[in-house]
Amino acid sequence: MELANLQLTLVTLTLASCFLIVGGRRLDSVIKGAATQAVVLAVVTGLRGYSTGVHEMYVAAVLTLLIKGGAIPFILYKVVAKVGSERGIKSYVSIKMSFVICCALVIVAFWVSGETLGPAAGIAGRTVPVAIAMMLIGLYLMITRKLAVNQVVGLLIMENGIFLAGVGTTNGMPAVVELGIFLDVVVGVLIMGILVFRINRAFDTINTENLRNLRG
Amino acid sequence: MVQALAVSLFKVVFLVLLAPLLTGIIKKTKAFFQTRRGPSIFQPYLDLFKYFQKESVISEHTSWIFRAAPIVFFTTMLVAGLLIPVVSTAGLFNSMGDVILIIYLFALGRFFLTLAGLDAGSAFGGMASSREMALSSVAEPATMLPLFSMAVIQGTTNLGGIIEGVIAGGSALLTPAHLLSFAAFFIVAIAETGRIPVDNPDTHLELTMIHEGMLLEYSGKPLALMTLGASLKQLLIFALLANVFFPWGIALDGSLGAIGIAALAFVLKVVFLGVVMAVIETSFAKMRLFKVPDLLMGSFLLGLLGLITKFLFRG
Amino acid sequence: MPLLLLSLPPVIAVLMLIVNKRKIVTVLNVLGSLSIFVTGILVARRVFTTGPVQEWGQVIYIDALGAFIIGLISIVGLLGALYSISYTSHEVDSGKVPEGRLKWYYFWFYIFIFTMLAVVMANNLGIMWVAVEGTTLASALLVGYYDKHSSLEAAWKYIIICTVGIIFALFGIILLYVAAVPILGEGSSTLDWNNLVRVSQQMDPKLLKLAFIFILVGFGTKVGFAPMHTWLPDAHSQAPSPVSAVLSGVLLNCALYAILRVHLVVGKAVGSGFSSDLLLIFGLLSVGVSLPFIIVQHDLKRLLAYSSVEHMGIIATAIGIGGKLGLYGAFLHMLNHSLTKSTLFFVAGNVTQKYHTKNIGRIKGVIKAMPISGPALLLGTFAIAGVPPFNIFISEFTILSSGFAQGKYLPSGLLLVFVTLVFAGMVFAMSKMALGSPPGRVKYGEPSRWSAVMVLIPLVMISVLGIYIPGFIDNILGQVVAVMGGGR
Amino acid sequence: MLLTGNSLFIVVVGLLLTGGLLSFFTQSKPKLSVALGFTFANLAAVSGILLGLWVLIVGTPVDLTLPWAIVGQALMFSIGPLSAFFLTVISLLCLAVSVFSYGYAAEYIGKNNVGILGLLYNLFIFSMLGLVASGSALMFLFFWELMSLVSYLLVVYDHRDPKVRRAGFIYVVMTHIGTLFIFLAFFLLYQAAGDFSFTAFATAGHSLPGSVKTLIFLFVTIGFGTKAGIVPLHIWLPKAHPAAPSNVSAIMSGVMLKTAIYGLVKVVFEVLGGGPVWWGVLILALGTVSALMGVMYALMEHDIKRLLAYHSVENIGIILMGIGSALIFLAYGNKTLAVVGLTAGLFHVLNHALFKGLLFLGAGSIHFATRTRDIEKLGGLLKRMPWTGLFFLIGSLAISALPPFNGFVSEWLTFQSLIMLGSGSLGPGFVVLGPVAGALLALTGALAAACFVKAFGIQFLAMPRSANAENAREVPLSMRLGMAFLAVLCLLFGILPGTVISLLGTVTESLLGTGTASVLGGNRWLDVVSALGPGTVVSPLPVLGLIALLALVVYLFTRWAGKGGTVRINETWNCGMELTPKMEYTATSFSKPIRMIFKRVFLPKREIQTDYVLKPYFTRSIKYKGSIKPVFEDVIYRPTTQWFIKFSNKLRGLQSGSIHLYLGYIFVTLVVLLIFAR
Repeated sequence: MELANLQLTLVTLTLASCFLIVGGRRLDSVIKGAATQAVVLAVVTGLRGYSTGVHEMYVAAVLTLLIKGGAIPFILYKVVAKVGSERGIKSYVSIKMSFVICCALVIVAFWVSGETLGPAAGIAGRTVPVAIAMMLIGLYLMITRKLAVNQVVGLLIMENGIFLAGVGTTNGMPAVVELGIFLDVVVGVLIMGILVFRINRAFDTINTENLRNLRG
Repeated sequence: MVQALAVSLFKVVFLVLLAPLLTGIIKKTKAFFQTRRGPSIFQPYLDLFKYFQKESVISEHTSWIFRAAPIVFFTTMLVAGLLIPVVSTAGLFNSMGDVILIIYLFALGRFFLTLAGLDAGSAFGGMASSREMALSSVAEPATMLPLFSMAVIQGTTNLGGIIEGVIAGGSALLTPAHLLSFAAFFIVAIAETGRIPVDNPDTHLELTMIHEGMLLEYSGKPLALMTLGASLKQLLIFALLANVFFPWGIALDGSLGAIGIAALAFVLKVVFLGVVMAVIETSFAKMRLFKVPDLLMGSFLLGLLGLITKFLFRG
Repeated sequence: MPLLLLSLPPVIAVLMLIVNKRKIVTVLNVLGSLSIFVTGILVARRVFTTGPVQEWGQVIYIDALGAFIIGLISIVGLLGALYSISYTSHEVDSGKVPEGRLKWYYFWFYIFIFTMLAVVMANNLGIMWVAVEGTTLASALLVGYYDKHSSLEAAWKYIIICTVGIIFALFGIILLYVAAVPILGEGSSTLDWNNLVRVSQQMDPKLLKLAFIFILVGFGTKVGFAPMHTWLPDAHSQAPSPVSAVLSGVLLNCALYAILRVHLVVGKAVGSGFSSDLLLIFGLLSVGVSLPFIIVQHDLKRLLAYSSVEHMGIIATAIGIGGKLGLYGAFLHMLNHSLTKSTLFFVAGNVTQKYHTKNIGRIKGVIKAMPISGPALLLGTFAIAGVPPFNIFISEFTILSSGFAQGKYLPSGLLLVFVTLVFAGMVFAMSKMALGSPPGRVKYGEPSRWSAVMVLIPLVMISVLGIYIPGFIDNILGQVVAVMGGGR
Repeated sequence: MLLTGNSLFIVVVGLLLTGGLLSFFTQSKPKLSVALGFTFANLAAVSGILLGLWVLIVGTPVDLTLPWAIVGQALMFSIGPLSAFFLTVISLLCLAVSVFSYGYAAEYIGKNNVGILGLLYNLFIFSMLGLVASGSALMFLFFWELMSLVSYLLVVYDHRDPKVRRAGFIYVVMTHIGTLFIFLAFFLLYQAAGDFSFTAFATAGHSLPGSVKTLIFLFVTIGFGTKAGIVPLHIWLPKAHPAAPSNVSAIMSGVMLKTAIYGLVKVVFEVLGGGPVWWGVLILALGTVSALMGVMYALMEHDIKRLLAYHSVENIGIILMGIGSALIFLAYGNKTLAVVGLTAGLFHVLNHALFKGLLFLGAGSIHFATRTRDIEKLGGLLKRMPWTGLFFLIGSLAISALPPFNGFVSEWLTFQSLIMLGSGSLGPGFVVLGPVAGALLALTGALAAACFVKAFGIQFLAMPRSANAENAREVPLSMRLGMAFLAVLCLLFGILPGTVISLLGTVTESLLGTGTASVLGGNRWLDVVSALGPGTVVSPLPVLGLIALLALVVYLFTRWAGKGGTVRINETWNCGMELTPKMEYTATSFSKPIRMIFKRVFLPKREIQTDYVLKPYFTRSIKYKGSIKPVFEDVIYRPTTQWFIKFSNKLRGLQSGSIHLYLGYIFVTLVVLLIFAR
């Protein structure tokens, strides 16, 4: 029982770490937030593995820790360092307002998914709303943040949400799938990194607000 | 068959001979009302004779159309004359065509007449042709509607049939529909015969003339044909007016006595119409060109009214 | 055989990186694309003659639907690869792209083909998802191939928007998994499509509905359903023309294929109304939204891209309308659209290489300037707008007649109106380019003989298909319809 | 029989396709290409005439099913009497035009690719023949669209002129929008019939509920009306027809428009089996308005081909008047009277094809000889091109419905059916409606005559108004032959209408169940009668005989009588001044009285710019600019398209380029769907 409670706490903590990212005022703190979230996620995964006895989950936990907690933040740091000038986040919506909206999104998520899984769903019943909330928050970040790197972080949050859903609702996705997804994430971020470099080189900024030439 | 042919031949000759006389009578009557002595009523014959003695001068710009037009114009009037029952409904050619064909024969003649007006290249001819076509176009529905109205009542567009129907109808004839149609067609007749207030047949003043403008380049024999054709047309329209709406006196067969009476009746009717026309001509001033369509519109409305009353009185 | 098909593209891709000379690259490209084409057709043929193929345990599963898409990939892939020969060498010769990048072009091209094949052949929905994401990643670099401002922008939008979309799809698949676990138990085979479709009636409909929504939005982004289509005109217009053809011609179909797989599962459980109606709505919305952009478009390739949005909308509408005839029309339309759009993108490639612009207002008199591409531009436009004697007329006619026959007046009527108005927009733009006198700077002739031939091949195909549908295609479509539950 | 209808049809199609391809592949040798293309078209046209007559006379329909099916739909041709009639009309005109084209196409050698012209020309004929021969709606629509496509390509054949491109665009779009309605109608029928064959349509169509029937009727009226060019859907017509090469305009105007009439008759009579009275009244009203507006706008034109195009609007109107009255009679169950109206309409279809074809070929010849279509620049051509002039005159007389040409007979029948509306005891309203429609038809006819006095008079008579006209030469023999053929037919069918009317018997038999025997007089070949009343007859041949005889008599009499008769050639009297071409009456001035009379319709505008040397007495120059307001464009079309484009431009803002907005769309979609699913 205690284990379940611990898990729930950690799941909630994952959601909370989103707000860490939403509240970050500088790019590096945003990236740090993402890394933190990945660590928490890794712990959740590990615990799930322990509680369900599915050992593949340990692999997933380690991978999460290494890739999302280590490699990707590292890449992003590098990008930010190379790109240089713009360190502060640029947002269409003020951080205070963002907090309010993200809270609203969390409520929407719980409302939408509450009935679908039913009260008996146990831990799954808690993680799905959290997952949906994280996806919405991630998307919200992508919509409101102007800098390319910040958008990648939003994407990461969304991906973490999915991952959480996968871990929380099932006893782990099939291993092949899991591996594939990890691979995709890494390649995806890599390619995005490449593109951010190229964009910076071409436009002298990673502010995606300037990418508005293709219209109509 | 032979008798019918004879009636028709008589009719043609009769019409051709009568046509200039009618013109002469109208002129004389007008002169009377204008307190002039005026030319003799036989003057048109003399004019025609004179034209036949003259050489004709033809413009260097003209084509064969100019030469063919008088013959076509005159011939179409002759054919129309053959188709219209003038003295008898038993003519050989009466059943070859109906009122629509007659109106379109007029149109055929007019087509060549107006082309001839354009052929010499003078602006007068062109202007006259243009006006002729414009006015006759507007007159066309006003012409057709009263005739259609009669056709609808009698159930045929054949003139002989209409006339026989009207005679058979007898006293029941004087319906408002009939009279209104007559009035409508009378107005059209003024326009079609080129009389004041629509056109002035006596003037060669460029700015007012219509019919005469088209003949400006003609001389000699072609002019004679054109003039005679115009007179013939006038007579034919009077004949329509007289025989379609007031056909009494017309012979229903080919017997000699009936035809004699019919010819007399016809002459009387036509001369009466001619006098009325002359009275109208002297009592009105010529209208401005662009007022004429209003007049014709009025005629059309009269015809329409006739139709509507027919529809009302049918119960 | 399927394994061979799947392994051929990556091998060729890697070989591309090894070789260096342009000539060898070309030869390799020809041989590679031909071999993929032949294998693909053979695989498809096997499926159509002997029924669904399973291989490598249950990992690979190809039924008639999959085989049909494999056929499309083979054909359009071959056309694209062959057209690339003249297109890329012209780009290199005219100095737009350094020669060294050529091999990367082909590398990503074949990886792209590989990912698409993987989408179709994967039995496991999870793997399918991975493959779909893979198509985005592979093609993103092809979109950004030119390294210009605009192409980078397009690539960035492409990758971000599609990745976001695809994450939703993943969530949908997880929900599907959650729904399936109580019946099938845990393990990788639970997400196998053939298992899912078998037990679909026992799954929790509520969960399935939620799953379908996420998957529809997710993969729908990739298909180009409005209003998630926004990346599409950017990406398609900025990619090199052969790639645009493959993007429009098959990538969108692959994404739609992914939706259809789930649609089949969900349809059986929830009652077909739910997912069909959603497809219908998104289909019509796509057609409708693309309309104004087609009417007032200034960019040749964007025009074609919006036309793709429109046509994917038509296909979705057709599937939504359903019925044997509707489904038949839908897949016929898929084939027709792939071929016709390839023609037009090849033409657009030739035209842009000739006129050095994609701006419709600056292109004039193509018919006079280019003896083959010019008429092809005009005819292709009429073909894509649904005029006989071209094939799209037949499929649109089929779709609409199915819609009316079922009494679905509103969607069918709307579709008809939209298609008619799109016609006006397409013809306006295209006739502006095709007709008139070419500007003096443009010299007479095609960019190369090869590029002209590559326009003619699909053009002939769409003309023939417009008046005659060979028995084997009819048979194939019948089998696909059967898979889609339309009965035979 | 060796030569069955089936094989004849295959021969026709084969010839056309072969001719087109041969012409296309020999494009590097233009002369050969022209010869091949048009020879095959000629052969096909001859075979087409044979085929059509064969079906009309023998009476057995030709049925042919292609050996393959598309989407489960059998591809079949079925040539019944109605199809056969239209097939004959199309073939007849195409024969004349193809002969004409040998010479005419020479104009394009060296300028344009004549191989393409040959290909498209043959395909065009092919599509029209295929259309009327179609046995199913799928085939019909296929050929319908093919016809639109090919004719569009022909319209833009000379596409270097921006006006041509614009005309082509308007044409193809309007046609396509019209087609939309045809699609709707056919799909509704398909829903009821479960099959696309016209036989199935007819079975299902007769028993449809009234509301669906009405819907179908309205759809086909709009759909086919667009192609036929009824007002106000006609605006493409005066733009597209002048843009095409003249031989193509002849076919477009002469027979392509008729395919729409074919479709309308086919659906309304054969498939739906007639309907309520107001259908007929609607068609009649549309016909009357089109006829009047068409001829009025024609009068205001001085581009000869635009003028002719507007006359097509007029004549389609006349055809519809006949068909409309037939529909009214049918609604009252009076098939004997309906036959007259239908015969009138169909006969006019043939007649219009002949004389409009002739006139367009004439216009083509004039353009060939003078390089201009502006009649204000012409004049005096009759002396320079006597044959063309004669043929054009015959065409003008025929289109003005003057006896003894063919136009008169069909218009006469139309008049008769309109009068019968009034006397046929159909209810009181028709007593007024019928004759009034008749009177308006008379107005139309008179205006048409005015228009052709202008067209012929200004172009062919008096003095040339430009050097082009001055130096005109008669056109080559082939062109004259093509025109002569049509001119002869115009006269032939005018004096022997019985030939056509008896052939039409099979058609009315199949549509109404009653033959045309009642329209033929006792003297089968001489008379046309209407069912109106006793003696309502017209006998064109005797009338012609009479005219000829009397003309001869008059001519001889004038030669013989009187002393005069010497002819002197001299200049035209011009108030003593020398006459120059600048003083001649122009087309614009010729039509001015009509412009003024109907100024409420035309809304004429004029601008006069006077440049003074010394105000206000001495002018240096006066510039006169007159125009009429294109009401339909200004009121209906321009505002609609402008609104649509504005709207589209606004919507383009959706794709603003901002990735954040795009992501927002996804976000909103997802949220909406989630709520929707709950």
